[in-house]
Amino acid sequence: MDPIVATFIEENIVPNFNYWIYVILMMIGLYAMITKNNLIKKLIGMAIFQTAIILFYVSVGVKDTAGIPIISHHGSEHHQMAGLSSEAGSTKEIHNKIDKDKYANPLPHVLMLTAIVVGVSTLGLALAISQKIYKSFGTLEEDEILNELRPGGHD
Amino acid sequence: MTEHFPVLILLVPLFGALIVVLLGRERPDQCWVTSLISLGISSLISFFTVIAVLSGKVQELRYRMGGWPESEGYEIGIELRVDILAALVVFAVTLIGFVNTIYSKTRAEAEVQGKVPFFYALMQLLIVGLCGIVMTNDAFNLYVLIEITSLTSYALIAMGNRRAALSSFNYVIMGTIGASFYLIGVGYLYIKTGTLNIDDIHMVLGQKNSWADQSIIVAFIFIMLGVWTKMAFFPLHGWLPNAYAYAPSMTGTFMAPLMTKVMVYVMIRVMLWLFGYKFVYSGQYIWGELIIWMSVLAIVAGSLLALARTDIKKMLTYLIVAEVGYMVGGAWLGNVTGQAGAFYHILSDAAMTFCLFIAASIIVLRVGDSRVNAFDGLFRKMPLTMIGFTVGALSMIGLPPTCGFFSKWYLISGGIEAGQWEYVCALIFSSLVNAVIFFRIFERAYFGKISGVKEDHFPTDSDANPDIRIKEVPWSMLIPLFLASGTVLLLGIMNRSLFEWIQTALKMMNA
Amino acid sequence: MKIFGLIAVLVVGALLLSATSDFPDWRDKDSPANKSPVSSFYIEKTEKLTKVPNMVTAVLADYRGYDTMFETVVIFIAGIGIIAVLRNFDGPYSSSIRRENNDEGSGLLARITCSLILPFIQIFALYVVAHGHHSPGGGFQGGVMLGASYILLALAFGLSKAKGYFSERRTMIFAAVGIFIYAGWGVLCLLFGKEFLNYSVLDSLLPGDVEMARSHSMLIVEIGVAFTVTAIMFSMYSNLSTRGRLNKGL
Amino acid sequence: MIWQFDIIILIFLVIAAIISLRLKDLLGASMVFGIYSFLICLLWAEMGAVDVAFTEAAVGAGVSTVIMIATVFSTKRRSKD
Repeated sequence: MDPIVATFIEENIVPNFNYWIYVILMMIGLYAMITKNNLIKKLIGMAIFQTAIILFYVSVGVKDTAGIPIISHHGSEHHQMAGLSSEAGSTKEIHNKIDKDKYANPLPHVLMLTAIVVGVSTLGLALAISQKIYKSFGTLEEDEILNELRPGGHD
Repeated sequence: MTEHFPVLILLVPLFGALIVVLLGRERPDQCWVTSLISLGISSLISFFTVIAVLSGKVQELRYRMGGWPESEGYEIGIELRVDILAALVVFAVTLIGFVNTIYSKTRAEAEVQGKVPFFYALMQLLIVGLCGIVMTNDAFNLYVLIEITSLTSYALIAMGNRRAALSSFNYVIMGTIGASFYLIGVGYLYIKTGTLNIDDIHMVLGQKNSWADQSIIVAFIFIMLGVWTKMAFFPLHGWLPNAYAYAPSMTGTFMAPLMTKVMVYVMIRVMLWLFGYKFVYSGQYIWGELIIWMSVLAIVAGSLLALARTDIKKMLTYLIVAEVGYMVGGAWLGNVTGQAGAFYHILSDAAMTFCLFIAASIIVLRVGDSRVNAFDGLFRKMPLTMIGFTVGALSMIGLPPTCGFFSKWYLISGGIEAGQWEYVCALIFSSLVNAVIFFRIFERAYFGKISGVKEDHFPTDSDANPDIRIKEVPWSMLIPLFLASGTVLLLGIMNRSLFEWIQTALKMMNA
Repeated sequence: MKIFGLIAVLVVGALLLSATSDFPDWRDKDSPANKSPVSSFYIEKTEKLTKVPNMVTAVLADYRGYDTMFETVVIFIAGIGIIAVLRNFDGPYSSSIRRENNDEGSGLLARITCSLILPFIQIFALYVVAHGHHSPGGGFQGGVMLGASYILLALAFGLSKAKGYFSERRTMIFAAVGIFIYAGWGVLCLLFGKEFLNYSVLDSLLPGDVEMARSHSMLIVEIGVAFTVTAIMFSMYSNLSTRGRLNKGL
Repeated sequence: MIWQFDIIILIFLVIAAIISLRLKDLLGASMVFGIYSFLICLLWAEMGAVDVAFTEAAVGAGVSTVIMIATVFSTKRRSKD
């Protein structure tokens, strides 16, 4: 790639690209949830919608200088005696001040673990409800279900 | 001991739910007893919490989960915060849960055969979620608890017939959109402030004076949209009527009074604690005026839609939509009277909706017909039930000494104080419509036979041998009804002192 | 409906995009979220206060342990909710496993492969649960893997075989016991006179000092999470794949 | 933290999301959804969120896809849109 193009992308596109894509994914999911006719399709849209939000949160916690949010006991200087002196290594590391720029922000990760769990729970329950709907209506298409309800329904 | 009350209110029903699941489906009676005891203990504790907060020794209970102290002025862990407003709502939630458990005794086995323990477990977890929502002081924890209440209510509604399953599916879609919008709003606040504690967010926003930031405004809009979806504010109400009308009766009776009201409470708290008076009511943004008009629309549309229904439960659900309009409008009036009126209406609306739903469920159960002509001659056939229904209906219309009168009174005086005449007119219009709706029912119930003859194309089988078939229901349904109607009257009688407590708390929040 | 949906989606998207211009840059280490005292506290003090190198585990199970308890409750609700909605008790009751002829699972190759790798999956899952303090992982991930191993068993050998190990009654007991462990551990802290989930008071009960008490307590609550998640994941699969009849797998 | 990698995965994500919503075969749609989950899991691992990536790999690509396929098998495989 041309270095000029690369710098242009790095300076103008990269800073916000994650946020743009998250909005686009969210719009795709929301559109599917509102307009799709098939109930399973709606649920796929719902899952995409939720992962888009998770993508947003995770993007918040990224730092360009940082690695994973786990403090390594076995740094390069302790490599040889890693096996027998992890205790000594950890005490040594405590005395050294931990540089917070070296580790990604852990809080969004924790929040998103919870959000993933909530997402799969909602998905499971919604799939169960759609199976119940299929059992009593014989179809998963919304328009067919509404057609079947029309003659006997109260509204 | 007092300082541990907030967490004990949550833990007792949580353990109750686990025990109920462990008991299994061979012992439905023990499931009932367990949930009765656990919710009873929980409501007792929340009663003592109200006493403790009122007694003035502690203005508000703050409870740090895990005992993590604050660092550099920021909360590290999750904090619970119970002031008088939260304590009152928690007491209402646990009490309605307890009373509804009494009501469920005979209905649970009849309507969800073989799944009784799961019903009781989900019900108690719903109470846990609602209490947690009211007490928590952490924006993300609020999301988790909103999802707990949503998931339990999806499951509880879908336990009904096939219409219930379909409306539950719509509720899943709408509810997920609502909760996710709330989560987006919290994310936007987090990216700007770096904290999740509600007080800390408020403090950081005030320090940097970042009110005018585009992302904060978007965060506010999305949190409001999410909360409105959850509380069925008018254009977003689509999921509510079918879900509550087709749910199993003992589910509808306690979800209709609780879910929307707790979300209204969340809205008031987000407005006053999270964003603060300065941001929400400043004349800089057009939304103040706009939302009042939206609430006027909600009130008018809800009342008219209710008027058009002949199905009694559907009618009540549309009345809830109108009542949500009352409370949103009152909260947005921008003065303490309106806010206090909205808050007082949370309590009184919970009581009267509970009362009306129980009465309606009993009538639908006994008469076997859910249309309005089920009421023909009911004052003679089921006098006790109709007494309870009348109290709830009078409160809905807004006649003294019921609590509905006083809350509407405060809302109207708040509207006059703010000069929002369209809101006042909408409230009076809605009262008139409610009067038409309920006096139509009373007329049928009192002069049943006469009106029954007029509409002979709706022949009801209860006309044939009324005195033999219809009799009063067992005590387990009548006691909840009388407790609910008694609460309606009690809240009305206590209006002066309640209003003062609420007003002092709100004044402190607005300052 | 399509037009309405499109308009709603475009309005939402425009609102969200308009706010992104206002955000700090992606990967900016000085954005308010990344330099706030809260996240600095988590990064700098966690190792000293809890002796857990994986900050995510520490925040999950200690600082925000209250959230995680409700996360476990969410999973539990999903499990019992699916049973409440879908389960059809008319069929054979769970305690009496009736083998049906058509419930044989997959072919020979799949069975042999499965029986070869299953023990490794399960051991790795237990490792993930136990080693969540030092490496990515923890109760939730390990629990999902353990649940997935039973799903694999059901896929290869048929659901009745998997139910022989993990019957419906046992699933419910496991799920409830998991939350019992979590919330009960918090109540234990309450009984020792401190706040709910304040693990530091348990140092008299557990080996090591206050920091190690926190570390061990995190392990215990993670085990509780793993119990619930394992049971519910299997229960979800078995109900959804049989339309709530629990007689025949996929 | 290689931003080129990040951009490529993000573009693939959008493509996967659109394909999984356009497919009329629900089994295929569920599988593409599984691919979507794996891609997003890769993205998170790249952004340093290893725990989230691990969970997404186990839950999103694993259990979610399996229960979705289980539902598709016990209901109907074709969809009208």
